[in-house]
Amino acid sequence: MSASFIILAAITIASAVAAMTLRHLVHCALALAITFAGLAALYLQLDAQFVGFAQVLVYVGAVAILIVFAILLTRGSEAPQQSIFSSSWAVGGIIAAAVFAVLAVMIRKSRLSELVAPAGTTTTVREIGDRLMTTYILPLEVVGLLLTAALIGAVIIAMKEEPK
Amino acid sequence: MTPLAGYLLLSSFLFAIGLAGALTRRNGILVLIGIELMLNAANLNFIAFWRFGPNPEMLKGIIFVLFSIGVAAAEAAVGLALIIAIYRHYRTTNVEKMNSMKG
Amino acid sequence: MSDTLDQLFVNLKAWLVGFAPLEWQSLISAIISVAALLAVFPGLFAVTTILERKGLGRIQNRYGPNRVGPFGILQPVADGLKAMTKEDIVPRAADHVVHFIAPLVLVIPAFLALAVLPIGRGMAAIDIDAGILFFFAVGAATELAVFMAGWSSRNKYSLLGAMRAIAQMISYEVPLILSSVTVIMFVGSLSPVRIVYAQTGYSGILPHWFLLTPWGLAGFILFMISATAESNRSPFDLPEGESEIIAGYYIEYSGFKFALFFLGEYIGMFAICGLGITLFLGGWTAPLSFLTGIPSYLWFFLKLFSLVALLIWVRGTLPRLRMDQLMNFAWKFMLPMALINIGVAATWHFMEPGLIRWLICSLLVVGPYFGLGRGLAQGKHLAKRTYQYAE
Amino acid sequence: MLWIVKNLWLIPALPLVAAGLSALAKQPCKKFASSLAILSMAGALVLSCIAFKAALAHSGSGEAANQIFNFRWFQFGASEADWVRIGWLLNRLTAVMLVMVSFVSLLIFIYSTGYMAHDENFTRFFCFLSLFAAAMLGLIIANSLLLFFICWELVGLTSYLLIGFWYHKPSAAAAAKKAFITTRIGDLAFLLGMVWLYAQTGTLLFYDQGHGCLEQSALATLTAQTTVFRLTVAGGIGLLIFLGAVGKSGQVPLHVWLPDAMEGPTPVSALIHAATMVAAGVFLVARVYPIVSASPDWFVGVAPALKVVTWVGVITAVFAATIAVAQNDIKRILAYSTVSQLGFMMMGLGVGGVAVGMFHLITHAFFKALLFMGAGSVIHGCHEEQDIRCMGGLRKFMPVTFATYAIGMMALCGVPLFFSGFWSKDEILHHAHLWSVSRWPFYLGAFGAFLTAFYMTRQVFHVFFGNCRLELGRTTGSEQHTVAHGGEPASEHPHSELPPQPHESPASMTLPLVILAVFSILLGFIGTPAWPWFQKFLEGQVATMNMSRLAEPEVLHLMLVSSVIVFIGIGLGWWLYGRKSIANANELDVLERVRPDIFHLLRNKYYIDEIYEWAFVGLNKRWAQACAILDDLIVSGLVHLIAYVIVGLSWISKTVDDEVVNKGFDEGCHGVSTGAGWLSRLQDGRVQNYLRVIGVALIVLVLFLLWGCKG
Repeated sequence: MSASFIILAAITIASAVAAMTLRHLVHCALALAITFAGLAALYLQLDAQFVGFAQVLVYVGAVAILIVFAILLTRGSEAPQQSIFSSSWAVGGIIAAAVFAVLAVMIRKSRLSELVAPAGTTTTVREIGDRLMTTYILPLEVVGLLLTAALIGAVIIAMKEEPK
Repeated sequence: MTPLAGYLLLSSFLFAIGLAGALTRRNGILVLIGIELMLNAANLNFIAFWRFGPNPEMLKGIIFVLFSIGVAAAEAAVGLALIIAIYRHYRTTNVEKMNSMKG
Repeated sequence: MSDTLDQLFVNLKAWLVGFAPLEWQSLISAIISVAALLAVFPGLFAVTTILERKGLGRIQNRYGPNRVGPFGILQPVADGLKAMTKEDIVPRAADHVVHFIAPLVLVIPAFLALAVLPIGRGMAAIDIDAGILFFFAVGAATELAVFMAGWSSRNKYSLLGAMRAIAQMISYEVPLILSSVTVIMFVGSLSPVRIVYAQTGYSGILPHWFLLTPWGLAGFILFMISATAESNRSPFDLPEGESEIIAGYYIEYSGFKFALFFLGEYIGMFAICGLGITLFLGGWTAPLSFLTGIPSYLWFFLKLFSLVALLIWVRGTLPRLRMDQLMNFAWKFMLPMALINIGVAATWHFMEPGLIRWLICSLLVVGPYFGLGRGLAQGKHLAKRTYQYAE
Repeated sequence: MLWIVKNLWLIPALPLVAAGLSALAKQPCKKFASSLAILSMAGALVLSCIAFKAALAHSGSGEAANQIFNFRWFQFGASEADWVRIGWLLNRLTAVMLVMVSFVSLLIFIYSTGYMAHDENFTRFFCFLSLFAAAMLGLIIANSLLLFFICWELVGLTSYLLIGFWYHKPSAAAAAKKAFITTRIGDLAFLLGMVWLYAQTGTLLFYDQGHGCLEQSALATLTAQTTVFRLTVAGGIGLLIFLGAVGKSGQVPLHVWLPDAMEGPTPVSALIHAATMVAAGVFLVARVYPIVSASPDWFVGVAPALKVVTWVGVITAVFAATIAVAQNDIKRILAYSTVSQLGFMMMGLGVGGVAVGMFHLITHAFFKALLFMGAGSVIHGCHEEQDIRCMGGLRKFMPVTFATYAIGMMALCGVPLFFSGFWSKDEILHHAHLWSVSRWPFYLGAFGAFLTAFYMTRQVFHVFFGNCRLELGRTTGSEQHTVAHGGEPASEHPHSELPPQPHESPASMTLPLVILAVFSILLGFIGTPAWPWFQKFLEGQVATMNMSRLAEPEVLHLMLVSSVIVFIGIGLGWWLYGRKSIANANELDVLERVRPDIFHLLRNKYYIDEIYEWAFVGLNKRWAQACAILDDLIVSGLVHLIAYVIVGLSWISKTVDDEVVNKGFDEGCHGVSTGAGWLSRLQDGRVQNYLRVIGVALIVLVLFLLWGCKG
């Protein structure tokens, strides 16, 4: 394992843990932004430049901001008085730990680790664009439709209810 | 070069953290953040498999992740809008108190 | 001779890198580029502050700074010293960690964004395929920084300023990106270097800048308006509107952190002006064919200074907008206009070159401009403006 | 390739642009919207005429007569076969329909400027109308079933929008919904047929230099296979597509939406629900006629799909005509008459081929548009009164309307020699007479023709003759009235301001009436047996004038018979309604006095709506209730059952424990009962608990996979 991977993994995991355990919601959101940035860096390490930048643009630039807005709109910016974890948190923790254990065992046991990455291929943005406009044109259109629907849906759901 | 297992372990750990958060936190927004983390873990998986897979020039992993990012953005928008709507109605974002669908 | 001068810095770097062992060369090269960026642009920042203060002073009928050094040109040095020696005050209720990180998060992306811009022929610090996307992705992080600063200060005004800033930046990011899309579409590449190379030719003495096409002109104007809003400058300076919310999100900052905010804003402004130059003004290319002898990086900085001067002029001239005007302008004018402009660029691409193409494309730009403008001005009957004291 | 063929898309593009621009215009810009729509339509008409000329000049018959322009639309996947291609087609059928649709549309646009002048949503109306015209013209020029379907759905959408134009009237909103949903049933079948066709032939282009789905090679594959009942695949596809036409053209049993569609403004009824859109179904069948009529070589006789088309048409023709006899609403009578005439067209297609059905389609478009616009003029003049019993004597007040309406009525009835309806209907009856399968279509068609003459006579006598029974200022019409006159509240438009008697309509409304009346007469002469120009034109041959063909015994007899039938119908109408007009609106109908039971059956449209309400809506409701009960029983019941069973078991074991075994088991029993409690708490409404279950399931699944791989 290269040093850069270990550093990035450590940052990502630490910020993810922080995002899930910190008391203050805004801190959680900021830690989440760091996780996203760390993942983007990992994508860059895996030669997926375009996805990495898209990840930063969408997640750090939009989703994190959206979450921050939601926190402020639901008055989550004050630290909660009661416990931040639900009453039966132990069960959830155990389940999550078990999921990780099972997955880890499976990864350890599989022969996938023997795979060797092919020599670094450079993916140009043009190739991705060509692919999106030909082979994946239908999914692209569907995602466009979905985003439009989500836009309208989000606006309608969050709209102030008319006083009856 | 880091072996594939490293990325897979990292991704499954992120997934587990996200799951733990979604299962244990009281606040609905945090649950959503947990789900968001799980999605990202899955994306990392796709990219890793794409990079280590037999023919990376097919770009399948990248395209899938691009679509997944798009869908996740939509999901976050709608999810947060739902939480805001619920907050307006019940004055709380605590998922333990949202149980009017109780059977 | 001119070529030597043009490639002076490139060759210098190659010469310096040559001393290092082979496996270290790429790292050394990057470090040299970064060091150059870190040296040049803060210096530029110092020059620009004095320029801005003097220029605003002249516009507002006063002298501006004139005490430190000859004609006051050492004022930035004095400012810097003052910022460094002042006490760093942090409110007691503030969230210390976030309060500390926020200025850093603002400054670092601004410098990162500079790295993809080709400052001269072969002088981009990093030349990546998805450079424009990188620029916008990095720029998105500044929104988070602004929020961090506003929220962690635990001050109503700073939170208000932060929310205003985020709303404004998100709204204007859309036309900003859409107006750049025209160029990206036309060149068929996201790489800034390629985009500049696409504009290198000359017809007669006129360059092949995208500015000199109907869609390019419209795109440039849209881009500059959005860029002004993105860098929170007047007339879009609501987030820090002094008369309303004192200083917006950096109200609770003092000393060096305040200076960092200032630096971050100016570097951000340079970066976005640099992008505008790259996209529409031909980057480092000379404006007229017989001027190609002058080194390319000088042209870049000349263009940068003209754009900054334009922004200073705008700041001295226009009054601040209201929040609803700001949003209406973004969504009802800028966005449709940018979308129409994409269509115009496509039309331009598919038509035969000639006068007819010019006429049709100009018409397609000007028509919606008037239509949308009338739509925006609808229902507002403004009285004739009278000046009480100006005469 | 001719310029017009390549640029055929301009014809629908013009109204489309007009629709888009007027959608952007503000509501008060009435002049702008109407002039834009009319100008674009005029442009479309000019282009259509050029196209018609091109089709006229183009020699060749059969498939050689088609001038096509195909291009790639977009790509699925990488191979050449994955390109989706569309295109346009100019042949004689297209040319005739183009001219008809753009001409009638233009007249109706002009008429609408007068009729809708006071409506506050004037611009919106013209936007929808232009959009409709664009879709309809697009449908006509389409050379791909896919493009056809897209435009088909678009006309359906505009029909919905225009029926519900006065959407604040609940009846209009309901009618719009009904029309949309009912036609959707047919469209589903159409879509299925289309998918099937694509699966079989791999193309949806009609003509593509030998590779299109209507051309020989494709037809050969389609007829080579059979499906159920020894029906060929071509027959199956044809029937499915025909079902789409049934929905759109209001054939039995999907006719229910068309009469209700009269809730829309009258120009809409004239344009969409009489002249063009409903005829699109007939046009569809004519377009895919090679598929519908295709039969394998070993098959002798008429293709089964054609038989179905004929019988549906015949039944519709008679069925709707009987209903029309008992209706009182002026527009409803015309609506049922439209349904009936569409039935005639289908029957014509079935028994005689494309030319016969299309001839009636064209003539019908003109005189039915004329009748509807005349009705609109009457309604306008009577200040939104629609009940024919409340009219009467309008001949004196509205002379132009009366004259043109009478011409339209006589054309519809088929008064001999001088009216177009006679020739086209006679053509259908003639072919029905020659039909080899059965004589019944001929008899029923003749009966339908008789009924047509009868109810039209009844209507005209009620409306235009006798004494004026109009009570202006009655409150019943006032609601609609305020709607039509700009939606102003009634106080701003008091009834005292209304003229005390009905008045003639403005010139913008009467002028189209006159033009249409002229065409209702003239059009008949292009398809007489003596000079069958129209039929020959569609078949690509040259027609010759031959008066002696009129005198052939068979033709002559048939003409005599149908004339007699028409005159009996008109005479009976006059006998019952013309001799003595009814005194007041509440008087019982003559027929009602004779046979009230049958008359009520007819007036209530054979209770079809009620049957549908009971059958489909009711059954659906029952089914939903059954589902709810099942849900209660299975979902809740099962969970509770398990819980109760376990609680019960634990209770029994506890009792047994207490009494038989020592207290050591108590703890165990307690555990079981808590477990049962947990089981019933599975559904506690908390999101996180559900998520937990998913997590556990994930673990189990992965473990199962692990062990499964090993074993």
